[in-house]
Amino acid sequence: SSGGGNGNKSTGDTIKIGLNYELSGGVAAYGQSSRDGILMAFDEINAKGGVLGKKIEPVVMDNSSKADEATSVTTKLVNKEKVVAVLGPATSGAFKATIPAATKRKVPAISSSATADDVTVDKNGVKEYAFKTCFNDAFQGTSMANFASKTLNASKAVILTDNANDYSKGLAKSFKETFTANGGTIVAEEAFVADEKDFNAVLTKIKGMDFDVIYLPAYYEEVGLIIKQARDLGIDKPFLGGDGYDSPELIKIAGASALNNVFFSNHYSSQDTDAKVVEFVENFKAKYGKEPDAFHALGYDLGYFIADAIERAGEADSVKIKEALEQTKDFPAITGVLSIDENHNPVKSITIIELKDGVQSVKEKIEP
Amino acid sequence: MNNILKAKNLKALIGIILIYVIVQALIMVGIVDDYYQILLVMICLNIILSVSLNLITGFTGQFSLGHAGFMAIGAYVCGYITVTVEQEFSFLIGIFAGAIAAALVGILIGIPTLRLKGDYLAIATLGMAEIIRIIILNVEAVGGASGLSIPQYANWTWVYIFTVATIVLIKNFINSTHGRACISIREDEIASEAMGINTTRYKVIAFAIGAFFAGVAGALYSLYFYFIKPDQFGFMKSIDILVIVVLGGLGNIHGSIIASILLATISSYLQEYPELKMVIYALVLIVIMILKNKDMTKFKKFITEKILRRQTAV
Amino acid sequence: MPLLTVKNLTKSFGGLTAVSNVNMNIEKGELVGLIGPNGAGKTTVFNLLTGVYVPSSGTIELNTKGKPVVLNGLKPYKITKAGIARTFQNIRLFKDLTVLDNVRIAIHHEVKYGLVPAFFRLPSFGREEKEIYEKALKLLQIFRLDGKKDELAKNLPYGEQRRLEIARALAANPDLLLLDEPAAGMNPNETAELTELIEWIRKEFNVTILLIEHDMSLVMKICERIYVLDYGMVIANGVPEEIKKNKRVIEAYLGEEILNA
Amino acid sequence: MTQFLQQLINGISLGSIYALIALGYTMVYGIIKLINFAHGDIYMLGAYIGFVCITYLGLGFVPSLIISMILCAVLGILIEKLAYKPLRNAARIAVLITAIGVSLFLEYGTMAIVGPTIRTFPQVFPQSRFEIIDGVVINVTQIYILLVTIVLMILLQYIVRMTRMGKAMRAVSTDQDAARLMGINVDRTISFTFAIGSALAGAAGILVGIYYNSIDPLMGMIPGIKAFVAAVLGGIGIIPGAMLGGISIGVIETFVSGYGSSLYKDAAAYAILILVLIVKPSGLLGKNVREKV
Amino acid sequence: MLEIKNINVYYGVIHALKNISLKVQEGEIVTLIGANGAGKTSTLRTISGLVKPSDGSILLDGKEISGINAQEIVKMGISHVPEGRRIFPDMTVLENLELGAFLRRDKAEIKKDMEKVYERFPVLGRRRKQLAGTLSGGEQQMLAMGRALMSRPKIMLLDEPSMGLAPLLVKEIFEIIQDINSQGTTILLVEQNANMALSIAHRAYVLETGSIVLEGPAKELAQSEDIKKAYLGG
Ligand SMILES: Nc1ncnc2c1ncn2[C@@H]1O[C@H](COP(=O)(O)OP(=O)(O)OP(=O)(O)O)[C@@H](O)[C@H]1O
Ligand SMILES: Nc1ncnc2c1ncn2[C@@H]1O[C@H](COP(=O)(O)OP(=O)(O)OP(=O)(O)O)[C@@H](O)[C@H]1O
Ligand SMILES: [Mg+2]
Ligand SMILES: [Mg+2]
Repeated sequence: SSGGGNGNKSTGDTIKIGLNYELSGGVAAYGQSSRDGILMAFDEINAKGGVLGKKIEPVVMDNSSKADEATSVTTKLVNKEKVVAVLGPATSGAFKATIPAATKRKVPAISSSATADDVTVDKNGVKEYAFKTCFNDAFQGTSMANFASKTLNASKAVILTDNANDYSKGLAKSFKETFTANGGTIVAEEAFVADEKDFNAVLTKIKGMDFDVIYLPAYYEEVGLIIKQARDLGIDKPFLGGDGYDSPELIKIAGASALNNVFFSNHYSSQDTDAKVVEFVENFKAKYGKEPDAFHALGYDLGYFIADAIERAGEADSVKIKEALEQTKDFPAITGVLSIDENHNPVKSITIIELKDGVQSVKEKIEP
Repeated sequence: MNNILKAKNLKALIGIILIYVIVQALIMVGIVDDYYQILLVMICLNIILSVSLNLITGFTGQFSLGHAGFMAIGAYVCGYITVTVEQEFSFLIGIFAGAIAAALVGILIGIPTLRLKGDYLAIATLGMAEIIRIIILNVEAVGGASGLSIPQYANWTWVYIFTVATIVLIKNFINSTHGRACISIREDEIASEAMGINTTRYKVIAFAIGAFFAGVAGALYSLYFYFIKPDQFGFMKSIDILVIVVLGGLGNIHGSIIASILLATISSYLQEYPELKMVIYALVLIVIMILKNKDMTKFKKFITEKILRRQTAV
Repeated sequence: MPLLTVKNLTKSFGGLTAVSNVNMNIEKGELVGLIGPNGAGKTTVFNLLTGVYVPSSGTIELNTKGKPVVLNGLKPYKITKAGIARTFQNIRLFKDLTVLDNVRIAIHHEVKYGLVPAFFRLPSFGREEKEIYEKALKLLQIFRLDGKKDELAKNLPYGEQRRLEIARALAANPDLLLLDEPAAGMNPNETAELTELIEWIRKEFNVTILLIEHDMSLVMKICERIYVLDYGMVIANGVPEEIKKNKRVIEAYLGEEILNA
Repeated sequence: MTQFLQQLINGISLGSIYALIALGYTMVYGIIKLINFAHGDIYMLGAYIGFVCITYLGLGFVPSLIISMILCAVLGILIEKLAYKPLRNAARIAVLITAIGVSLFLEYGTMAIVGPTIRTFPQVFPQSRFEIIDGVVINVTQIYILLVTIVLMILLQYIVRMTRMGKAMRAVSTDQDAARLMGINVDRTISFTFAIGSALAGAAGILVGIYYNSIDPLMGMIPGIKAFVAAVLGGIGIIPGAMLGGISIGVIETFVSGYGSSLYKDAAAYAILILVLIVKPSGLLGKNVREKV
Repeated sequence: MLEIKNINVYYGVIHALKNISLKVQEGEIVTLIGANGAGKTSTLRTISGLVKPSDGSILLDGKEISGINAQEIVKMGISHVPEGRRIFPDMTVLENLELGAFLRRDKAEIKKDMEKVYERFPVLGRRRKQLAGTLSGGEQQMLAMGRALMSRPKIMLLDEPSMGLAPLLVKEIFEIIQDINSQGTTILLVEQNANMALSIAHRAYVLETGSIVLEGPAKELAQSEDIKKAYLGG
């Protein structure tokens, strides 16, 4: 075989797609959820006859939640397994670390959850073979800041971020910019580190401040504990957040009574009555015995998304697939209709969801 | 004595060049592709890390759980310099700056903490590495939690050169009077001091040299994997290095090299068994540790009984 | 001026005063014994002399080149450089190192080449290493250990380990050699051999020796002078004949007069 | 002032959790000088066993606690027999690496069975909280945890100091061969130590599971390290030291978060640990023994 | 009472005991002498179960005890005062003695025996509450012997009890050994101080590099020219 090259082609009777996910290590939960969603989509597609008349053959590998292993896995997938596309990793850092390896081999790399603004573009412009199907951090942060100032009439906000998490920090940054541009003030910026369970110290500190809302962009594991502990301490102000809140576990951790006055931005609502969403939730429950969370849903969409691109490319050729990906228009995902822009980011609408006694309802829908 | 040394050196030199030439040839014909190159680089970095930790823990007897901290300093100082200076070969300056920064921090932290013994030193070094990581996490100039991207300057050749240099330099050190001074501290600190050895000084020296090469490894890591993030240098990374050192044998440089190769190979095979990867890895680790301890005496007895007895029979 | 002058040396551990107001002079070239009951503070005196413990009060002066150096408060390695070397009551060899390396380590403080020549094997490294090697080998030959230079110290028989410990101490080039119970665990025959060895060392190396020992056959035979400690205090000091007859010493330590040791 | 008191309560309750885990850590260390890295993972398994008992078997708190403690004790003995005993005479660092192996095995073995995502613990205690004085609240579970920790500490101290088994444990900890010569069954004593240590971890797991009501297979890693740090801070091997160290770390972290920046709370805890060790190299309650030469 | 038949002991590659056989009769003091590294300590450690012989047998009152665990052997009436004393330094004198009686449950009798130990070693009586590690060498040796007596042994194995002791104490220790023996405890004594050992023993064995080279009544051996030359410094 020749190194570098002109992309990979699947010539056999299957189409190989690589999955490079965090299946062990610190963020295995995100990686495994994404993988489960993708594999469910592939199963459905294969059951319906596959793509271009060929079955999809997923090649799943673990990167141990380490960026260097992620690089190594993608390199292995594109060079040894000759996959025509690599899905994942789930987190921005690891995903970024794989892009040069995929690009060198001219194979597209797509993540459904690497939200950092700069994963697909850097100062040299757009990265040719990198795509993502989730919101930019900036979009969520800005939307929520506007929601806070305009809908909730908040003027003073406290920001509480997960300091070890670039997603959390990314959202917080854009929230702060927009919120202050809207005339609001940030009373305090506090932080914690993921994997903690006790947030009483920082919440006690916040309790003593004068503010209207708390912006808490983080994942449901911590969010559940924080909201619960905050309500226990007697903080009843609104909590605002992002798509990391979307999980059936949130209500179990925080308890329904704590989940009032909570708003978050999301791709869709899992309580949506849209037939496609309902069908997905039901199929998922049947297959895995639990309710899907955001990573499952985004992964599931990613599975269909890549299949769609291959179909449109007309050939399982990685370069052509990349071209097809760039052309994506109004792809009907369950997490919202999306198109790919010139920066290889998705253009899709954002939904603001309110929790009342833990039950979701759509508060606002914002078009891009 | 000198002649023997020279003959040995010559052989080693030929070996070093031969390995390089063979790998280079395999790269040219495409047998060693990008993936194997990454594997080779990982092995080399692990060799640098484990050999340098071996100097601290294996030879000098100072139980350190903070090697990843020094690696982080090397990686970040080098990464930052490479990104900001942006000139040809600025990365070489970066490597040395990173290594020296790591060594300086090693000295700074080593002087007060090296009075501690055994597990207490281990926990202090662990704390030190965590402090380093937390500080980096909060420095926005190097990207904080979202990490730092660096142009890929290092290639397999560079990494190989530095690996060989590390092994040769550390071996030379160990086989000098300074190295023997370090080893004597491991053997019996009180006796060592009574024999006229400034034990504090040598502990700090060993710590500084170990940190220096950990810094080199960190720098190369940043230059090869072009993306660094604080959580890559956490506590588990220190543990991973320690595992290699103990597996290969405390105070055994060849052991560290072999263990680096072995573990990298095992974990590359295991990438394909995502669900059970760590379970298998853990089991392999436990079993190797037990066998390593157990079979040695049996093995020795076997040799005396079967082989030595045969000798007497002849 | 004596080689070693100890004035009012005291050491307490919490409530216990292990060494109390000890005064001691040792002339150059002497072979002096330090005896006393178990727990009298003999080893503690050695530990104070070698810097393992810091004295609670008192002074220790070593006078090697006509100018006395105050040793209290100095780190052990500095004291070794100043000219005192020792062996330990419980053998403390570098067990997992070779016999040769044990001795080479003790020569360390004479080595001049720095870290850079070590890393890059510069000529000074080769030259000095050769000197160290030759010096170590010579010492081992003297102690009849050269045949075992590549064996690990822990694999030597006990008697040879004791000898190696003395050889190692001598490698540090001391003016004053401290031996802590060199004959412990030896049978009378081995002890007799050791007695000769010690006398011979003194002549051959021109060192002053202070030794702790419970074996009176050895002490009375070779010591020119003896200090007796009890409860940390010097209760007697004199030539063997005087000590043997001293009532307090007999009561506290010897048990009965030793007439013909 | 209100805030200060509230933070103090927060600190003590967080610290009592560290202390609870540190007790088992320190006890095992005290006897066989092994940093049992797997301790945090037994704590995790304790939580999962409690979860199964309460959620799937519908048992109450007390029976679940007992089952969890017993199963953890058995597991502790098993781990010791299979993984540590063959290394009785090996270098301590080799046993440490094995302990790390065991820790990874438990973490990822559990993950392979239950998956990596968190599970939520059902509420067993009424979620009541008191307002001690105006604006200062305390949770019932917090009180439970603190009480349980204190009781267990006293109990452990009693076992080790006063009972026959405790004497055997102390003898084994100083000199195994000499202990054998006294007629002490060293293997059984070590098993007993592991059983108690692991049962404590099991208790901690279920209590903390209830308190924070979310559990996952990697939940033992950070508290495991923190508890280890706490044990060392207090003087490893010393039972009241584990308590003191645990509470100290909890209070330090809380006050650094509450009055400084929470970003540096772990760094501050480690920095204080290092400072304490520099002044007192064997921890707050540790005896500074210099080797007798 | 105690009989060892053809035992071999290896430490890894070292063949420490080569086909050793010896016998101790009830009521005797038997001493085992030999140079450093001859295997004296190894012999005692093998009897008390700390080291497993690779073959051969050890009989106590006709019962096979080789291969039995050390703690079981204590129960059968053998108690071992190890080389270097091996007292528990962080425990008090009292706790050390209590551990000596670890296997016994008869509280009242234990108390009596403890008083007896204090009678025999008055220093220990005065220092009940002192940490054993802070005792002087001689006191530690007495504690080790007192501790061994607490298990009411039929036979006591003593490993170099006079090592490192002041001359006064050496005499005292040997007197105590004779005394213990005269009260009915059989003794197997290992000593470097061969003069003293032979003077109190009934019979003696001489060990050389792992093999027994001589045996006989102690008085006779003490007179033997070979022995004098090799071990008695004469
Ligand atoms: N580090 C220490 N801490 C507490 N006490 C100590 C220490 N070192 C020595 N001692 C005490 O000081 C006293 C003197 O001890 P030392 O070891 O000097 O006695 P010695 O004369 O050498 O006895 P021996 O002949 O038995 O070796 C003893 O009571 C001993 O317990
Ligand atoms: N644990 C061990 N490992 C390896 N070799 C050992 C061990 N214990 C003893 N030996 C070796 O076995 C041989 C016999 O040793 P042993 O201790 O029984 O001798 P000894 O007669 O008691 O000597 P000493 O008079 O020095 O106490 C020696 O060569 C010794 O080095
Ligand atoms: Mg002494
Ligand atoms: Mg012996």
